[in-house]
Amino acid sequence: MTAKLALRDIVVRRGNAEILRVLQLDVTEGEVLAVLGPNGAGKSTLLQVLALLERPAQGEVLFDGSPVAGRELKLRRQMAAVFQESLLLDRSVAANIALGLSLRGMPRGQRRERVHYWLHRFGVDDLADRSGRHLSGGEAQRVSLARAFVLEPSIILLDEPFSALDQPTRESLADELVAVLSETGITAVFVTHERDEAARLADRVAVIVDGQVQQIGPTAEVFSSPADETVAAYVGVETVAPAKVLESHDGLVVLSVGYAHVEATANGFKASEALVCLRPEDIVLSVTESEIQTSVRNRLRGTVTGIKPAGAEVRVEADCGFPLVASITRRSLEELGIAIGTPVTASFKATAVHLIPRGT
Amino acid sequence: MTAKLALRDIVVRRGNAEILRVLQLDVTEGEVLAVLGPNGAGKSTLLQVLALLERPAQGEVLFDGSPVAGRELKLRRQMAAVFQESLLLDRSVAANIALGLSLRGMPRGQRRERVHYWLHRFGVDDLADRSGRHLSGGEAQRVSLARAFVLEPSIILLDEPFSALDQPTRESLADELVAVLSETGITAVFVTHERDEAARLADRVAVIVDGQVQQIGPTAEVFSSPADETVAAYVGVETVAPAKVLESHDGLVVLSVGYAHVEATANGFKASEALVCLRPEDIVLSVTESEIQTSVRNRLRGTVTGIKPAGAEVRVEADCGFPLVASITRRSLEELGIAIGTPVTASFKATAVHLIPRGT
Amino acid sequence: MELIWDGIREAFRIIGTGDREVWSITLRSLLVSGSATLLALIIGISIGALLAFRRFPGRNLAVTLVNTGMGLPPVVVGLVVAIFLWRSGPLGPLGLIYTPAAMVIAQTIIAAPLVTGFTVAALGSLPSRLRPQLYALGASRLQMLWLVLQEARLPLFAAIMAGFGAAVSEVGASLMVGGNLAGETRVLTTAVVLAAQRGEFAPAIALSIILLALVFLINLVLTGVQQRESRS
Amino acid sequence: MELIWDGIREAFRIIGTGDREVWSITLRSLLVSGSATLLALIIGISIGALLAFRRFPGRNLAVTLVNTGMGLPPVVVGLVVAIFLWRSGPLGPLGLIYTPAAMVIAQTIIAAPLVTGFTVAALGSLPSRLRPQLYALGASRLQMLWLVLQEARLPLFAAIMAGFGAAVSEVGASLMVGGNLAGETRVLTTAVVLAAQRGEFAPAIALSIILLALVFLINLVLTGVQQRESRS
Amino acid sequence: GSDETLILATTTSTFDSGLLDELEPLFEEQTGLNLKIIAVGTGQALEMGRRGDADVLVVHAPTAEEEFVEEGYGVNRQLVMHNDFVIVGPDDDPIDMRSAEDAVTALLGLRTSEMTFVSRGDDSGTHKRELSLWNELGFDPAGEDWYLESGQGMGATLQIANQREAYTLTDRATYLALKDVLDLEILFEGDPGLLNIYHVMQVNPDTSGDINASGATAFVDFMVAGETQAIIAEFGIDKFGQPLFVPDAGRSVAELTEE
Ligand SMILES: Nc1ncnc2c1ncn2[C@@H]1O[C@H](COP(=O)(O)OP(=O)(O)OP(=O)(O)O)[C@@H](O)[C@H]1O
Ligand SMILES: Nc1ncnc2c1ncn2[C@@H]1O[C@H](COP(=O)(O)OP(=O)(O)OP(=O)(O)O)[C@@H](O)[C@H]1O
Ligand SMILES: [Mg+2]
Ligand SMILES: [Mg+2]
Repeated sequence: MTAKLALRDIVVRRGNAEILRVLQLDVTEGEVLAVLGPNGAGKSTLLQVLALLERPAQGEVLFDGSPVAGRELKLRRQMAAVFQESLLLDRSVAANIALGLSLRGMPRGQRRERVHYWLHRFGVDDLADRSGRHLSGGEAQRVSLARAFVLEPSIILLDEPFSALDQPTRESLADELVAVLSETGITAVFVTHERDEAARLADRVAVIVDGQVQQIGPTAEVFSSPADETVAAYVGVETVAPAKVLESHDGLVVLSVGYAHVEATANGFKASEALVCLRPEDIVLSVTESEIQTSVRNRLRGTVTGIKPAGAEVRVEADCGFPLVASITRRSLEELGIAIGTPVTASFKATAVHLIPRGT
Repeated sequence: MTAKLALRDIVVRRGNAEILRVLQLDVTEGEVLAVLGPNGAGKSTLLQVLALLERPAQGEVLFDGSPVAGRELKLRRQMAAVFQESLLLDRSVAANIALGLSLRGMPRGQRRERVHYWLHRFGVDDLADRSGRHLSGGEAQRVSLARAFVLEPSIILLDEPFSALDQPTRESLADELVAVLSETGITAVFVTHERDEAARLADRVAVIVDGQVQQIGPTAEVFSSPADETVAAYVGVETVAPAKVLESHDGLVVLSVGYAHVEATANGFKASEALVCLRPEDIVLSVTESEIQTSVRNRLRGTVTGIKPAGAEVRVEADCGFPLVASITRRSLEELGIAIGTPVTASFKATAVHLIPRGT
Repeated sequence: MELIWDGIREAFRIIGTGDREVWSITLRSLLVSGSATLLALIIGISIGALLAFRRFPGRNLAVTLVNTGMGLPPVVVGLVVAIFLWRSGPLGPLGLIYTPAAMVIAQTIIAAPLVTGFTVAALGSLPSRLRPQLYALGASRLQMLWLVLQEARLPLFAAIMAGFGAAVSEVGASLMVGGNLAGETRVLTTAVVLAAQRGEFAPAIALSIILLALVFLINLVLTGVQQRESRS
Repeated sequence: MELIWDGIREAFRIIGTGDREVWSITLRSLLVSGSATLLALIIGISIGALLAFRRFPGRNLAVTLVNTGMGLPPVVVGLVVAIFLWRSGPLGPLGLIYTPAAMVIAQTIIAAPLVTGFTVAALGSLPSRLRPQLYALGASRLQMLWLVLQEARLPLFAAIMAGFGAAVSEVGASLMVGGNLAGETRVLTTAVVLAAQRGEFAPAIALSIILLALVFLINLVLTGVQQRESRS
Repeated sequence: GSDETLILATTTSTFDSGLLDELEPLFEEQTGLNLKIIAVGTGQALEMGRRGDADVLVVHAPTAEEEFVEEGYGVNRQLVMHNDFVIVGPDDDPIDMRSAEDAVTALLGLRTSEMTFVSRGDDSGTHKRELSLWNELGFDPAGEDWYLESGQGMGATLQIANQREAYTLTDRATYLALKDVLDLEILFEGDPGLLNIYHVMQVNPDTSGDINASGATAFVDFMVAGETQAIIAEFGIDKFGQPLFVPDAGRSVAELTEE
């Protein structure tokens, strides 16, 4: 399959400085790609290139497999991009949201309905008649998101879309986004500094450092085996594993992960596939099987495959049907006598399992 | 003690809309106050009033106990405020950072050293000669933070200061901030949407909803007993308890929390007092004592004091020497037969304990 | 001082009695300077947008030339345009000298640098990322221009008024290329000069007042339009 | 066309031979219009900042009046100023009529609305939160103004040039209140008019070229200053 | 000189000839006064006199001047010099004005042929003289299609006539000054009714307190002084090969018209 959007041998310069160099980047139709990386890495610049707004000094951008040169306007109208700053126009919020539609010549009557739908979806109904210039930071960000989503584009490019939102909104919007993206099959690329958001939303993650793509791959892969320390610093180290839902009842979901079964709290979860995420500090290791009753619902037997010191703690990698990482204190390591090859039981609560729904 | 900054009976209007009403708010000298709340709640407006930039339609602002009217400039020069947007001037980054100092008439030679120090501290040394207009979002935010900190003011007001920073920087800056604030005894008020940041940095937390202060109090108090559901939605529910360090060795810290002792990984922790934070999903409840060896270092006995359904999960409140909250599945609740009054053991790993150092 | 009062009284008398000649001179002023302003807007906004948005070698020089253009003395413009339009001049065969068209040309040259200057000022201080954001929402080049012009509508409004003001208030060029011919190319300013030369100060002031009232009225009308626009 | 070539040749001849009279007329133009521009800047920037930053009842009317002011015909300004300054006028005893001071007054009135208009345009499109942010960093009112003016330096630079351009290129008012007295109040524009009236077109064009060269030079110098400023 | 100033209001045509530029330093040297020559329209010059904004006038509109004196605004009016008006037009002279016997027949030819004629239409001395000629013909050309009113000074009016290949009435001095850039030829001259007579007069010091009466008297005296009159007689010869003005001090208007 040809990529929806692809970069070949791109170089972007500002003055004499080379700020972005991408040998190859393919964004597949329907996928969600998260871009992570330190400040000033070139993430926003990458997005500008993908949005056909910055013509690179060198290299080619391909849309559906063919070079974009000369048809930028037509192609741009199939996309929508939201910048890091919300650049709203000095007109009403409703007019701001309707902007892209009227640029595409949609008649006023038709616009109204769409605009209202998206006003509502981003929780800014009340602001419809207010000026785009007098909004709070978060309100402005919502409006600028609505302004892009209302276009129902086939590609959407978002630059730190949730940075100014309050946490509950951020979470519910992330949920919505997951729903919208999977409903519509929109191709999406978004820049974020929030690992959770990336893990939750993205099919693939690209980590950019110093103007270069340091690692790109499926979310689980990047998160669980970062290519190097720099990447690790930006994605964190977590256990992330693909899983299939086996059954789901009483608010509990049972999943098969690798050779193991894992129970998790459902919390409205409905998909048939998922990524299972576990924080290292949520996993308890024990060397003997216990029979007592606790609120721990998952007990997986396995073998220690690696031990890495990490500050005051130690990260223990174990294969328990799938690879997982637990962080324990040095003293526990000694007391339990854990070494590579030691058989261990990894326990974690169903509530500690974070599920990320996956596609169809 | 009179408050450093105080609001009395403040009302702020925009057009006909009342967007902020504060009966009383005292910011004590040397304290760090975090302001949380939904988008559009009036947090930024509150900060503007505290920064003496917005004259309220009604009410009084007190500085060191006396009304500010007429001496705004003098008082403003004892403060520094960083806005939500980084409004950098069209001059070099170094000149931007030196701005406040030159406004105060500091000679060029003296300025240079200070500017360089803060450039370095915010990791923007390399940008010193670049124009303030051509920075990435995160770079701009760092510069605008440096521009305020270089003033070494007695009060600092920060509006979502870390929203555009990458996560490692955010964390290291938060650490730095803790250090700077406790070193210098600066009074600080900051707006944030990140609960962790608030918990980590603030002595007190104010939650603003709909233009009104919904709850204000010591961080631990607000986080562990939110006044109502709205507040709870914004602060999250965690166990947050004040603790004293008893001993510290081998990368482990032992603390006394209420009547209990808790072990935590040190990770560079050095203070003598702390807030102990525990996520509900990190706490395992069991009804019988186990003797087996696991990597769990904390086992506290106590009694269940409350049970609250929360989505697919249940939040169980227990008094184990100090009040804590665990989230478990409904099925575990049934299987374990937990009810109010049930004696339980709460276990959690030392690595799961998040310590927030507290100053003297 | 008395003269000014006399002039004001005279102005009201003229307006009240609806003096046909004054009326036709006013209309001519409006038509000539209105056309010139329109042309100046087209030229000024195009060049202004170019200078505000594009970086190219020679841009600084171009800006300096525009600024210099704001100092073009009407008499000089008049003289040069006349030299071109005189029968002996390269454009003589067009027969434009001493016609309203010639005045439109001269006034356009006078007004265009001002409009350009205001356009550069207005568009230059918009946030630099606004344009890419508009493109990102699907704007074509022209739509982008239209949107940023609306965004900068207040200063652009000043550009229109400065252009019209410069055109309608100018006298040196109109005299030179228009000839101040009664019933053909006499406009308000040239009529004022004539009255002043005749020592008829009160009528001169009356005509000036009518001229200023015209400018003021157009301002009011455009302000009204602009505010209605921004509300919708 | 020939006339223009003759004029250009004449201009070079004059500049080459350093004609003392032309030199003194040029210097006078520079002094009179320079002073007027300075005064217009003080007035225009103050009023402009007020209009750009403050919301008060009657503000719209004030903006409309400023815009109308950009359409003040120099002849009218000249006439009204003359009426005040003539011996028979209220300010007659000051003895200012037919002096450079009178010309400075008239040119200031002509240039000030343009400077005001540009200032409003320049300051009005700065981000609205810039000013509070500057206050928050400890700026006094004056420091804030100074900083935002620097921030808007490009359009303000246009304001200076528009003001100077309007002042130096104007002729109607200078003739009226200055009297075009040789060696006293004759400036470049009035000299051009006189030459043109005397049918001496080549010298008229030569003087025009010198006038434009003056405006261009001042532009260049100010551009240089401004760019040096922005670098430091 | 001294800071005592004397304001002379004069018509543009007098001024544009350059004569006054030549006389100014002489006068200032002789009297120590600072002479300010304000070149304005005839109407404006007289109005400035009425309002006391000028001290002395040099104008060429005899009828209006007499009125001015009668109203009590002007005193010490003296004949200074004269030249004459001529009718100029395109060299091919389609209406054969060259053969006209007097000024009125010359204008009659214009009226019947409806050849374009450019009038100054600015109430200047020249314009007034032109109107009086039409008046003699018993015809009011105002509003005729072929009759253009330029509303401007002589120079501009000549230029318009030139561009339109039209006829116009001009004073000889201005015509000579502009001859090089014009395609117009003198087609009619020499009628005694076409004399262009310049007077100098003092503004009546009784009408306003600010008038520099002694200076004004000195200027009138200067203009009719023999030395000055000699300069006037010579003025223009170097440039045009003929004098532009004929000095007339001590003569009367009646004497002139009789010649
Ligand atoms: N005109 C310029 N000259 C030199 N470097 C520039 C210029 N403009 C931008 N840059 C640099 O390009 C780099 C990439 O910027 P970009 O905005 O893409 O970063 P980013 O990854 O989005 O960062 P952030 O997380 O802070 O938003 C930055 O280091 C920035 O300083
Ligand atoms: N001109 C105005 N007219 C009416 N309401 C206004 C105006 N300006 C601001 N507001 C409203 O005031 C409220 C408070 O704004 P403020 O910027 O203080 O919010 P905030 O708490 O900082 O939000 P955020 O988290 O999004 O930054 C918002 O709802 C905003 O829409
Ligand atoms: Mg960015
Ligand atoms: Mg805010």
